[in-house]
Amino acid sequence: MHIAINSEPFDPWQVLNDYQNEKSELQGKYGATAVFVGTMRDFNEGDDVSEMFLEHYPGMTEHHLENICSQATGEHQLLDSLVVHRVGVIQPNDPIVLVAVWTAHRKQAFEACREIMEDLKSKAPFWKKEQLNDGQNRWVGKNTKGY
Amino acid sequence: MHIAINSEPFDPWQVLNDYQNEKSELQGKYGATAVFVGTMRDFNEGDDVSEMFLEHYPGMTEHHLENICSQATGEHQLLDSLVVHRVGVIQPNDPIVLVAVWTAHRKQAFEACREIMEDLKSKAPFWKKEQLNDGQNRWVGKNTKGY
Amino acid sequence: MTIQVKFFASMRDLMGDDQSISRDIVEQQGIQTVDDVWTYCAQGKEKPSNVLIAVNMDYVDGQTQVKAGDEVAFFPPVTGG
Amino acid sequence: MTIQVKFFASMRDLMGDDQSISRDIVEQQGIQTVDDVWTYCAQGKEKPSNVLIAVNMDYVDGQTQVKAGDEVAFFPPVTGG
Repeated sequence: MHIAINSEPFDPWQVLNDYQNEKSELQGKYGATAVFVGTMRDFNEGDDVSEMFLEHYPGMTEHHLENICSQATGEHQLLDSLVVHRVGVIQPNDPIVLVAVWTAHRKQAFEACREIMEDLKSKAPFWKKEQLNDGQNRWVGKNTKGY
Repeated sequence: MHIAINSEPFDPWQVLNDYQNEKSELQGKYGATAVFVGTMRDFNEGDDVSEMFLEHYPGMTEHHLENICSQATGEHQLLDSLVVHRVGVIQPNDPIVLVAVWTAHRKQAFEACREIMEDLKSKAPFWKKEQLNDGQNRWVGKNTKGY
Repeated sequence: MTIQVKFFASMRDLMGDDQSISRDIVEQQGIQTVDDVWTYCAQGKEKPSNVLIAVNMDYVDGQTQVKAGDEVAFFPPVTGG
Repeated sequence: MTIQVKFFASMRDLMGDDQSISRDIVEQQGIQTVDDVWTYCAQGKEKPSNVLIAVNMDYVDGQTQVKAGDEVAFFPPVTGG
């Protein structure tokens, strides 16, 4: 299980490649990997968005991401899990969040990946402020429903 | 939408990286990417498996994978989808299948990725023959349930 | 004109011809349906209840009519992914 | 001993102090609950109905008791991911 808060851009495929290569003890044991990547769009709620600022609560964010992954590990027999989340100034097309889980069977992987992502969306203390093309900026009020 | 049947090993993270980099028209438009990777384990149904042979029905396999992705594209407003599947002789820890979808919102991505995978498991003509450590080999009788 | 018949995986093993996955049968032998194709090829072997059938790469059932030029395939439940 | 109070995102903007996300308040001022902390800090501003509250980084409600050394945080609905 690994949790990371990144203030610099990250490449989710490179992160996954590096993480999996380090986990030699997993080799041959996992049959399923489910991954979600959230990426910044250049539009939201009908407006063009030029940039975003992502704030978090250092300490509490990591604490809750660890809780979320620990709970999913128990419920879905995860062999491993990984969450990476960007903070700071973010540009369109930048990856914002990566969630990955490794399991023996696909049912657990699909369900755990989605649950971790929904828990992150509803519980992990992150806040987005959008900079619009017209120069205005605004806090995003709430996340869209995931189910 | 891209479908590939590979008789050689592939690296799913490299494939995703290359595919996404080529799709400049998607940049800034997708907010969600859901990915599933199925990987060969070194055990199945209580036995150690040393190697696997994956047979397919050339033509019909591609035809059905295209149907499956087209249907998901319409139902879940996919911006893009990618399926790669290995055939031939496969070693433990080799990736067998990669399914990836790109959408504006996460709900569609999670649902489409899982549906494509379940449809692939139940409809796409592939068959696995396992070589056990004791020298025996056997056709896998049926896939496990995904829900 | 002929009908091309293919067997895959354990269905090919069942047919006892491990090397050939494809055989052509000539049309004029009273073969009207997919089940007739099975009967013609199977030399008395019963069709397994879980067999899957495709004509021209689409799934069909045993009562489906076949015609010259068709490709008929018999195979077990699929186990990909 | 003090209680450390933090405001995040739009809740910090609401408090009218854009630069500071943290302030310490001394204990001995009749502050017993999280709601008392809000009242002390908010200078008459009503607590928004959708505010989220954490004490020592765990979610709590406004009636939760606070003690010296606690870290109390107020923030709007989270919007990460």
